[in-house]
Amino acid sequence: MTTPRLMQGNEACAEGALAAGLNFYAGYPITPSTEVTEILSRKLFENGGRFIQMEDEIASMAAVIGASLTGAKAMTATSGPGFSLKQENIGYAAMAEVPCVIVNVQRVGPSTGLATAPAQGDVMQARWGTHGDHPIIVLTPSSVSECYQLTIRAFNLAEKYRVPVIMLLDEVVGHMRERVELPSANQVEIINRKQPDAAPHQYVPFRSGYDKVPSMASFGEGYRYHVTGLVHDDDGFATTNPEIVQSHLNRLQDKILLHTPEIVDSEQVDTEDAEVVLIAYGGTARSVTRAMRMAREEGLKVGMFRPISIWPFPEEQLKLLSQRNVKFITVEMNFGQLALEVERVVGGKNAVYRANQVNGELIKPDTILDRIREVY
Amino acid sequence: MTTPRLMQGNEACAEGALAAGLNFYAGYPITPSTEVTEILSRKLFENGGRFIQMEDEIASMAAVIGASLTGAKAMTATSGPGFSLKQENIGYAAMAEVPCVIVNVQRVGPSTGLATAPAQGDVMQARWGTHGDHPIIVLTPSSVSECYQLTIRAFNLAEKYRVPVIMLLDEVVGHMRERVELPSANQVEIINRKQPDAAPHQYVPFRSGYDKVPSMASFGEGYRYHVTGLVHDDDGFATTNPEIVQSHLNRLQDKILLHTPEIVDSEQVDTEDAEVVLIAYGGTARSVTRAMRMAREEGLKVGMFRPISIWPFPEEQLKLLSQRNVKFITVEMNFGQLALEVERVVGGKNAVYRANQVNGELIKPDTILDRIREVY
Amino acid sequence: MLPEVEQYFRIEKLPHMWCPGCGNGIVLHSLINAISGLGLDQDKTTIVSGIGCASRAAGYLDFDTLHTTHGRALAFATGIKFSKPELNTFVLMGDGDCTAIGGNHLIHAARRNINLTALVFNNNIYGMTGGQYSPMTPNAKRATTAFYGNIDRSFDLMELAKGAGATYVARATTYHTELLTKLIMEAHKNKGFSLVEVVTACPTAYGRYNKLGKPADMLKAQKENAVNIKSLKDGIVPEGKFLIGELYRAEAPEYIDQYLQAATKLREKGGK
Amino acid sequence: MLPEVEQYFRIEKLPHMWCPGCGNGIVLHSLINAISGLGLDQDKTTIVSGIGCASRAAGYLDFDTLHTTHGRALAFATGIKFSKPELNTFVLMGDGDCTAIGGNHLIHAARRNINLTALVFNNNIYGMTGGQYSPMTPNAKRATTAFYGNIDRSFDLMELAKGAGATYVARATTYHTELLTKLIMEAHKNKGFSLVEVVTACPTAYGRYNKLGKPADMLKAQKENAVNIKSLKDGIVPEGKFLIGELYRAEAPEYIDQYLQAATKLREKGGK
Amino acid sequence: MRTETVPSIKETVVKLNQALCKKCGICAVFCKKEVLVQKQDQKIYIENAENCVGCRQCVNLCPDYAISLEVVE
Amino acid sequence: MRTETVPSIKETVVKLNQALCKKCGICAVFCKKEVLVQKQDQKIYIENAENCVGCRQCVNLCPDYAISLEVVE
Amino acid sequence: MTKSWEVRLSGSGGQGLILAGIILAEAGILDGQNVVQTQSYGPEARGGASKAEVVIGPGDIDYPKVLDCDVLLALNQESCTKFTDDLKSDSVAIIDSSLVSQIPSVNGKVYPLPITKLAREEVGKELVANVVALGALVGLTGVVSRESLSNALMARVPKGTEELNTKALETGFKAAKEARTRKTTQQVS
Amino acid sequence: MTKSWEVRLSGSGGQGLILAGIILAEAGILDGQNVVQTQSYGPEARGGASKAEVVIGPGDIDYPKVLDCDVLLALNQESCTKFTDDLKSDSVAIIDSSLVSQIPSVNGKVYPLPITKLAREEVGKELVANVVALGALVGLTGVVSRESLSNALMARVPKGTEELNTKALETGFKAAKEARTRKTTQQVS
Ligand SMILES: Cc1ncc(C[n+]2csc(CCOP(=O)(O)OP(=O)(O)O)c2C)c(N)n1
Ligand SMILES: Cc1ncc(C[n+]2csc(CCOP(=O)(O)OP(=O)(O)O)c2C)c(N)n1
Ligand code: SF4
Ligand code: SF4
Ligand code: SF4
Ligand code: SF4
Ligand code: SF4
Ligand code: SF4
Ligand SMILES: [Mg+2]
Ligand SMILES: [Mg+2]
Repeated sequence: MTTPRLMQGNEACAEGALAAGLNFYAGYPITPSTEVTEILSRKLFENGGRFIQMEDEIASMAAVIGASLTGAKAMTATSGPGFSLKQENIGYAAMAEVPCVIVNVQRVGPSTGLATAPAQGDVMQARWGTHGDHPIIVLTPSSVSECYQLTIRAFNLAEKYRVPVIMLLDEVVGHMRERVELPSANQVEIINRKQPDAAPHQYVPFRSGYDKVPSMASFGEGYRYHVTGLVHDDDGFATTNPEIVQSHLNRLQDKILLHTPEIVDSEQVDTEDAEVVLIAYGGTARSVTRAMRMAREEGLKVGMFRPISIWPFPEEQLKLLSQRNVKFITVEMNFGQLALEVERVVGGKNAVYRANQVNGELIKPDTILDRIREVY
Repeated sequence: MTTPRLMQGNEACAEGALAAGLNFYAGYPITPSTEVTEILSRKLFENGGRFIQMEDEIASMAAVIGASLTGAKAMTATSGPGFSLKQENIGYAAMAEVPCVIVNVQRVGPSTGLATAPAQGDVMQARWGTHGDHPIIVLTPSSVSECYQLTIRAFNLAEKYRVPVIMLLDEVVGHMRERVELPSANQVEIINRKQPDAAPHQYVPFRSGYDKVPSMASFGEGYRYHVTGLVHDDDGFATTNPEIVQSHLNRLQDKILLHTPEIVDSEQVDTEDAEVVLIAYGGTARSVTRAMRMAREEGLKVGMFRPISIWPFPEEQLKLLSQRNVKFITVEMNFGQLALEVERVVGGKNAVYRANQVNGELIKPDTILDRIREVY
Repeated sequence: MLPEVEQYFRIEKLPHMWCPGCGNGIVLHSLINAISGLGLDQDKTTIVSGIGCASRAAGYLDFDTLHTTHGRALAFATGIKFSKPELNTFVLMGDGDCTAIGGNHLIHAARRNINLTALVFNNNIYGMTGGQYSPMTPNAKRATTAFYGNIDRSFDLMELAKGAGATYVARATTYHTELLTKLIMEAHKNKGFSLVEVVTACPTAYGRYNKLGKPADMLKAQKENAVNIKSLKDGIVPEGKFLIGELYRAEAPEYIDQYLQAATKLREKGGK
Repeated sequence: MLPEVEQYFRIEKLPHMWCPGCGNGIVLHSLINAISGLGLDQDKTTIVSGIGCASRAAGYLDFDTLHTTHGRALAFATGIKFSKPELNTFVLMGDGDCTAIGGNHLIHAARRNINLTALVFNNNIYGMTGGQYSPMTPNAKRATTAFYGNIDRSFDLMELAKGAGATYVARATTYHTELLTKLIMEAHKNKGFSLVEVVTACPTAYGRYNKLGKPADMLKAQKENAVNIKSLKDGIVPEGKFLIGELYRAEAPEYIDQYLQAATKLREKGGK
Repeated sequence: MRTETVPSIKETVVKLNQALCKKCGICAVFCKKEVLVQKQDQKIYIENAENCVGCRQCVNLCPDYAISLEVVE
Repeated sequence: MRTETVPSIKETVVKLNQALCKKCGICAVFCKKEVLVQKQDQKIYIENAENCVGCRQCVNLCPDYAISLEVVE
Repeated sequence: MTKSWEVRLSGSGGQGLILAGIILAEAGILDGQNVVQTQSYGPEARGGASKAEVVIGPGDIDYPKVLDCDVLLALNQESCTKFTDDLKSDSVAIIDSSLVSQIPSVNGKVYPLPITKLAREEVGKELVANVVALGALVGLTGVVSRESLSNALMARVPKGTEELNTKALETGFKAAKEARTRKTTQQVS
Repeated sequence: MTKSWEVRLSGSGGQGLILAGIILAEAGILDGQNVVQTQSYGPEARGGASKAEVVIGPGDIDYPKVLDCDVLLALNQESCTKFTDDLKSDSVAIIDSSLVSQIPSVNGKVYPLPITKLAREEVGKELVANVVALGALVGLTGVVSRESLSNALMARVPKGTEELNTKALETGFKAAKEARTRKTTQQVS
């Protein structure tokens, strides 16, 4: 561990990315994510990496994918409006299996909304924002040090599974500063994409083994292969053959499904004896923690289930919890998004209540406490 | 009714729009929606309306909103990649409450996918594709004549509730030609947006009555009001006041929630005695109808629940059905999207099975029949 | 209260949200003077803007005003104007709004030569988001994303608009307010796509990083560095200076005119 | 099989998917001749394309090839080139791809003067989607979305690229294959953003609607209407004709150079 | 050297709206007649109003419409 | 009037790959020596091969790389 | 007529199969039938389809594609090879013998007719092979009435080409008649 | 020290409150405490915040914002009016009396100090009012140690301004000391 220091959430994302080996960043400024861009504009320039401010978010996403294909670890950061614009190319990254990390620091939407105020309105968009159907990994840190750790993890997952990974912050987490003790470089586990072991002329760029993840050659190293956003065969070339189409798209699903147990991440606090379990992520988890403490002081047996990977959703973990006769309250700064998934997973068996707020402020512990008292 | 004729689904969308009073269209060609654009480029030019081919889908969506603000009935049509690009401005239309219709003819995705092949991969994107949280109306026709009827309805709903409405076709429905008998002009119910009854200086552009829908003045008529994608007060001006923010965003939700009974639309076929109910929409509903017939011939009691408005989802209707001990099978050309909503609504009580296919072809009745036999 | 301000502003919204010394307020003053000078019907005039400090302008002006999404103002305005051509349509954009994310809409509005009057508030920076470099930030200048100085080349907006097909391009500064008013009037009179670039000071997000002094110093620099094209000898712009005045004018058919004429002709011929 | 085809094509993918007489195949032939003439390392050369008929080219060429999303090829290519500057990067785009949806990336690549060689297959139409007019469709020509003739003005791509900052702009046709090869070579040698527009025939989606005859007739028209800039007298292009050859060249610092030099300088000074 | 031309022939008096003024100091710098003065508290004061030549420089350059020239009847 | 210059000094013979040819007819129109001929069945036939001057016009203009000039040793 | 017909028109792009499908479907409407017409496309919209399908029947048509092909038209080798496979014993296959050399041995009645050659030689324009084919198809199967087919055709063809198209249609009808009498069909049960 | 402090620094943009918050938080870290610092922004990023908050305490800090304000710094009238409301009886409020004219009668100890005036007149630069304020705040409350505050400050200020800032800090400390002895605070229980 390094000496403790004060760090902002966005800064921790930037530092985490650097620790993970980031060497390419393309972005377009937007509140409340701009600090990520600003910090990396300087640090990458200083450390021999590449920073480019593109003409818009679409171009930023494109440049990130292009860079990743040359072997770079590449990232971009944005907020709602920019995240919407990036969707088409995020889908491209999914289809062409190009590892990259997209940071979205959520503000109030839709549209320009409230640029400087927190919300969690992009939870479903992060999962479903692009056209077509493909799985995705979305991580939601609740603290500054988690911003750092999860950004490293985001890169590791992106590289390991050749997928775009989304770091979904909210303005609270992105902008708050906390005391952090960062692990020193040798304490950080770094995963790099699997390199082809075949000779160039034997390389089949989209053929995978048991793990469903193909190895990935970098452009410029003699493999001379083709990458497209069209549905393609193992060789990388467009096809309309129904069997190949289905099996290619299945593989995109399977490579996440198959590894879901490794990918999902969640935390439980005081759930053992809880009669009411609050479900929260990101900034709201902080309010919930306080509310829980307050509730416990009143003698209410309350716990928290915190999905850290919201997609894939920690379904099994929640199901386990739901076997006891607990009531759930989803706490979100939106009109109920992850709540839908919770209802889907445990709705038939357990009562699921909601506590939602989108007024530009972090939901207060009191508000949550009131809701706890109501449903207890 | 007019004399029967052969018509393509996309053409029926165009004709329905004209019947609803369309006078502005902006678009950018993309397979498999291009016919809508091509037909309207000619018809609007001929009938005194306005057609413009914009530089991209983002601009098309923007121009549509601009035109609508002048009082026009405005539409655009696209497919997946373009739909992704339009998301930011669809959110704008939702936030600023500008009526308009967006046609999305689904093809296989993600990314370029298969441009000429059917899929239903944008079901969740249609609901959640833009950042932030707002409700939306999405209609899914299953036949050519329904393309016509629902496009008219889409305009009526857009105008009535001041919302963007999405016509979600799939390539099967968009490209197939069927015999249709269109209603004559006087049989078509047309709804226009509520005009202000206050004098210009008393006009409060975003204040609404019991129905939560504000009246809407056209630009150029002396009302001189302000429209923004920022969260705004009833006067239309940006605010960060938490109460106003919450109540403005609540109203966007409420105006749909409140009118859900009027908006939702679904069809049930042979569900009375069914032991297995297939849930399908759009092109797949056609395969399901055939599969159902085949199953009935085998003596299997099978029915179909067809959401016509997939968003808002006909939740109450499905719940009613679920009270009987039926099994459900969702049939979709994706990896299970509306299935999630079905599971959410009835999952705790009823068994929900899935039949999914995304191979670029319309799912075959046989495939469905096999699934029916499996779960029966 | 100045009478023109009283007439054309939503005065209850003043003071505006811009920083002390921000040039945007000066631009608006010239704009309403031009609108007044042109005698435009306030009910038939609409202001469309994007997102950014400059684009907040729409909210202060007493017309039908539309504050759109970042970069898309010209596309929204195209819908308005094409749908209701009798509306005088001014499009207010920041330099980032217009030339970064909005660049495509700019060149296409210019190509179509659609009858819009575009005003670009060029403060050489992304002001609203706190000072990142824009495509109009001069080389070597500092910004929050160019800590060691900007390595990007900047656009020559006049050349860009002209190359894309604009039929009127002019430039003024917030120091040259009367020229600015005149140019906006001329731009509006041009039947086609017209662009007026206004060099304006952002003391907060640009001036501060680049040690350009107080707002008044930035205005002074405008005065000193601007060369009126009319006073230009041999066409050579002295090092470090820039041209102001009417920079380019051309004749070309206007988009909506073309459309309506062709459509009318068709209907006169009996259609189809 | 032609030796250059054998060398630079994925010959197992031939015949290509283009229509009989489509000019795209001719362009590719010139491109590989240029690559061969330049002696570029095949392993260090990458082809990036967008979406459209022209963009399908990437799949046929035996390099690292990237078939991106519609309009975004230059942005993807920017990421590649900036990340690995030693890669020779050719960007192949249709006229719609490059100038309609991709217009913004074009002008920004030009502004940055990033060392990419862009090839625009200008067939005056959206070929892939079946013949809608593009920003390069001449006025009055017919298209599936311009049943009565196109009312839009078209870009002068040379003026646009130049106005945006490109440092090399040239034009050839598929008839002038040797010129085309030469221009691509020159374009690639230019250290900066270079654009070569190739006038190419789309008999299916453009020729047919506009009754331009067979593929050979369209090629003949290219021969007849193209005027080499070197043979131009008094700078006046005869009515109905267009220029070919090297149309514009300028000197300007290249983007990546600027970045790397500045970064190196910083590190030499001991950083921060 | 000529001084600024005075467009108004009517006699005018400069007025300052403190509620609008943001104390940017522009008017004070550009008023050649030192009618407008920025003091240590950053506020603008009108001094020597009679020196005003009605050149409107302050009116045109004030970003906040805080200054007007009113005609004295 | 001069005829086309012949870049190759070696003697060449024109070859046609029917598998690649799409019968667009371009080569036949542009071969000045009528070596390449398109018949009613739309196919291209090599006739009077000896007339070929090796101008490469057909090679350069064939969109499908169906024609090559091969050196006769 | 209560039977519902599933017709598949196949060949390569540019042979006018979609138009043929549309005309057939419109003829069905003129006959008072219900119809659905679909097609499959190449990789994007570019290029013609290789397959057009028409389902014609008296009642509602649910599944819009051909499942059990009653009538197959195959205008090139590839489609002939691909689509004759799943024919039933009562299916009818019409194959352009001027373009298809290998006629697989299959279920149903197979009529090899030199459609393109007829169009070129008898009608004088290869372009109208699709209409010749339609004539032959309807002549051999009666999926729609000849009158409706002719009316539907006339409503679709460009002005000035009526005669040419009528001739093409008649040529198709004639070929059908001859084929039927010649009984040169393959019958493999 | 086990108590956790909730500190709110308020005023208008440009008064350097966020920087003050950061310095305070970093001082907390130097003291071995846990800290969270947050702020609220204007409509977009443009312009300064009007509020910075710091929570300092020995253990984990869950909710990152101020709920029960222990220490309030108010550098303008608006924030003084707005934020003194919910003070508790053991809260401390430090108010810049050179900018705030109406000091509401509130719970807790209220110290009106002429912070900006002190910065201008004693230190010679209005700009360092935030540092004077920090000195006063820490002097009056001890939320962090003076030494840590001074160290945190020195680590943050630009080179060449160390002396100026030290002077500002001392001025704040002094003002705090005087205020405490003067006992001119309002005490409304
Ligand atoms: C799609 C999108 N991307 C980014 C932003 C963030 N953003 C808001 S304004 C702005 C730029 C402002 O610069 P400019 O257009 O020059 O206007 P100024 O503030 O300088 O007047 C940016 C990047 C946004 N609102 N939307
Ligand atoms: C975002 C998006 N919009 C639209 C399309 C549909 N589309 C595919 S290619 C194309 C245009 C093709 O024209 P051009 O770029 O000129 O290439 P060409 O086919 O003529 O070579 C369009 C509009 C798409 N694939 N993606
Ligand atoms: S940040 Fe700059 S542009 Fe924005 S209001 Fe302040 S001075 Fe004006
Ligand atoms: S449609 Fe046009 S551009 Fe596309 S392959 Fe055919 S001829 Fe070429
Ligand atoms: S120019 Fe205007 S805002 Fe600035 S100091 Fe003078 S009166 Fe005040
Ligand atoms: S009008 Fe001229 S002289 Fe009078 S106060 Fe204003 S600037 Fe000074
Ligand atoms: S040019 Fe090539 S493809 Fe065309 S006919 Fe000649 S050989 Fe065949
Ligand atoms: S090389 Fe020249 S002469 Fe010989 S076949 Fe080709 S075009 Fe004809
Ligand atoms: Mg700016
Ligand atoms: Mg094209």
